[in-house]
Amino acid sequence: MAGMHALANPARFQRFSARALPWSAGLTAILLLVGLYMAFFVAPPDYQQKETVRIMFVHVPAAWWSMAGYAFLAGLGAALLVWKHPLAALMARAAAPVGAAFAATCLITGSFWGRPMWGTWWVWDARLTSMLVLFFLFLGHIALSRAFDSPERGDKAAAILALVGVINLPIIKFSVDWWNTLHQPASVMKLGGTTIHSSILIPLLVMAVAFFMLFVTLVLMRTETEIGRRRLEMAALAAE
Amino acid sequence: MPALNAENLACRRGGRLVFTGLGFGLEQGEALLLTGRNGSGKSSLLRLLALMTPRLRGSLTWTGIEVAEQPEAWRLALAWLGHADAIKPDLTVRESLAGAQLLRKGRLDSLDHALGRFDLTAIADRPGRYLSAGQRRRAALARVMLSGAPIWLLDEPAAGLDEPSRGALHLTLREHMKSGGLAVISTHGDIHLPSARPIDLGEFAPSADALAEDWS
Amino acid sequence: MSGFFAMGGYAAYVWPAYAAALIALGGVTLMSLFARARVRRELRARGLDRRGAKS
Amino acid sequence: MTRFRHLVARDLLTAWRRPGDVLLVLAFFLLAASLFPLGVGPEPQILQRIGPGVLWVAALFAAMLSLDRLFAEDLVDGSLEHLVLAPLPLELAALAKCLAHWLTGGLPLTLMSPALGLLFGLDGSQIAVLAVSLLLGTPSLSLLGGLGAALTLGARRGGALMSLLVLPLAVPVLIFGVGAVEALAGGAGSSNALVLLAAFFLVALASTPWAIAAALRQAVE
Repeated sequence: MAGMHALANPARFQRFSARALPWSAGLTAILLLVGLYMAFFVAPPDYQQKETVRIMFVHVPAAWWSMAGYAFLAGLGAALLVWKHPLAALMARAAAPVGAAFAATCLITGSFWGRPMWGTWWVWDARLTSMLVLFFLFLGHIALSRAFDSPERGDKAAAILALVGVINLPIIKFSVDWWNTLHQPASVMKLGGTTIHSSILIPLLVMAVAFFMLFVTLVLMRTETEIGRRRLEMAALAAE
Repeated sequence: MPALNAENLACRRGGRLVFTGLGFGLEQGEALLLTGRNGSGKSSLLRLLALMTPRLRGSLTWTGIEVAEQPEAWRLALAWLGHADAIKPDLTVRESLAGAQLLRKGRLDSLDHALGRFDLTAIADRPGRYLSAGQRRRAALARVMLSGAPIWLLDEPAAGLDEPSRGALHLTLREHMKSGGLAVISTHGDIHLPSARPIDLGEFAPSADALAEDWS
Repeated sequence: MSGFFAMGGYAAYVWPAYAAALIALGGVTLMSLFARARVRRELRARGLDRRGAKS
Repeated sequence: MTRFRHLVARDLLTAWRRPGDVLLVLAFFLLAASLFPLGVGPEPQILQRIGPGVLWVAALFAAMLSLDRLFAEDLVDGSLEHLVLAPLPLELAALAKCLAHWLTGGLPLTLMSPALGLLFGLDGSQIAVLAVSLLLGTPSLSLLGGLGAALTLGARRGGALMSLLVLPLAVPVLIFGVGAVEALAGGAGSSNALVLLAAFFLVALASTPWAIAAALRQAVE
């Protein structure tokens, strides 16, 4: 395996993740508890949106990390295709479903947030619509990586898709915003007024870090599982 | 340094190490006959030489230069015959062969000699879908002959050929060798060439621990 | 406490939203845990788990 | 350059000898578009309102239809190997295939769109802008579609998977395409939407061929 990166060797990665997982899981739990407490008891209700603004503390971090998650997928794709990084494929396989779950969370919480203001369950708001397309890109990545008999083939095909996807994501976002201005000039989910007051900003940041740690923890754990799966496949192949 | 030199080649396909430590040297006018059981990696080696299947390890040089460094020039020097004949059902034999010429050399030479050699003149204007398997294989061989490429990579060229066609194949191969051409041919014992050296891929099969170290 | 749960009358939106987040994120977490356990059990059964495999 | 022209000519010749394929795409476009009035009702003002959007979505699906044959046949009959081994860059060969796909798919759809515009009671200027937007948009669909076809080569359930991969990426084409026609109603003129369509095409032209080539190389591995 030419071009070995420190963590590239699967066994070395597993030793690292075995040590790191308890810490990141613990940190995630603490941050979530603190964040949720602040979200409900520290942050004041918004003068306009009243209590529904509390949905923001889950909706916004989910949006951030699903977009960052897709960029991460593209980075792993480049690592696999350009530097033949052996772990990138497994980490991408591990990360895609987590990204999709974050995007789904963002979509559902977003529709609940918009519900009181528009009386409809789904709002064709620019950000939600872009997130819906991103969700499809995640599904496409997951489906493509599992659509081949050989997992390596699926990993590489999904990596190419992720790279093209990440180039198109900003264009999709722009086109949806452009489309939104055509049909609904009034912009929708203002983040609780123009300047975000610190009493809202701090809980939001805590929740954001909590969600990030959740993403990291899940990816580390799932990558370990993918390594195990690949090892089982290798053993089965070698035994033939 | 032989014209075509391979050292310590290793190849992995479908997650399995197929062969390792494989080397050979071919001078102009020489042919390599790949033998070995099914799955021993004959096709994989041919595809590796054609830069289709990635090379896990090892070096491959043509006229002293590593082929991966100038893939375009290397591809120009190759004629390829895969399992499938690449004969389009909707194009006639003549159109397929002329197209292959254009794609390879960017110009058109006369097809008649090759058509005659493989007894295709009568069906030259018949669409590919009406050809039998043997006829399609002969058309694919005619394409190789027309390529004028110095190196021929042939995957079981004699498979499915009747006696006269096999004779035409051997004649074409001998001519190619005599004119200083090289060939790597995978075969099941149906190719008999004086200047050909057999190589059994079974000898380069990976040992048990070679497999294990891959995914320690 | 009941005032808290009323969420200023918006309970019907805030709590389902958080429930959805819990289901989606909790779901992927649980699935990951189950998958990890299943693969580990299989690796141990085949004597391939980290302690057993030659590293 | 002769190699590029040869590849395009070869596919056009094949399409010429199998007219059924092109007709199937056009028939699907007509069928998909005519279902909407049956579903929505024949009121002219509704049809005129949803016409551009319906025609664009129908064209999008019709363009997807003919994609599975783009590389799949070459893989099966072995000519994909020769394409990969051809002395011209694989990115150029991929472009040739996408161009041939557009000439036998996107272009006929564009030429047919005025007729369907009448079905929806669109007026002259709407039909004209619709045709121009399709002319500018369908090439991008052939590029993105070519990528979808190459990525799903050898995959199980290739067809449906290809649409799942391509359609999200084609959202901007759909939005700008329909937006161009609808901009007419607002009197703002459809030029900026058409410019955006052309810009998207340039981005697709720059970013897709390398991906198609990489996917094809994997398919012959």
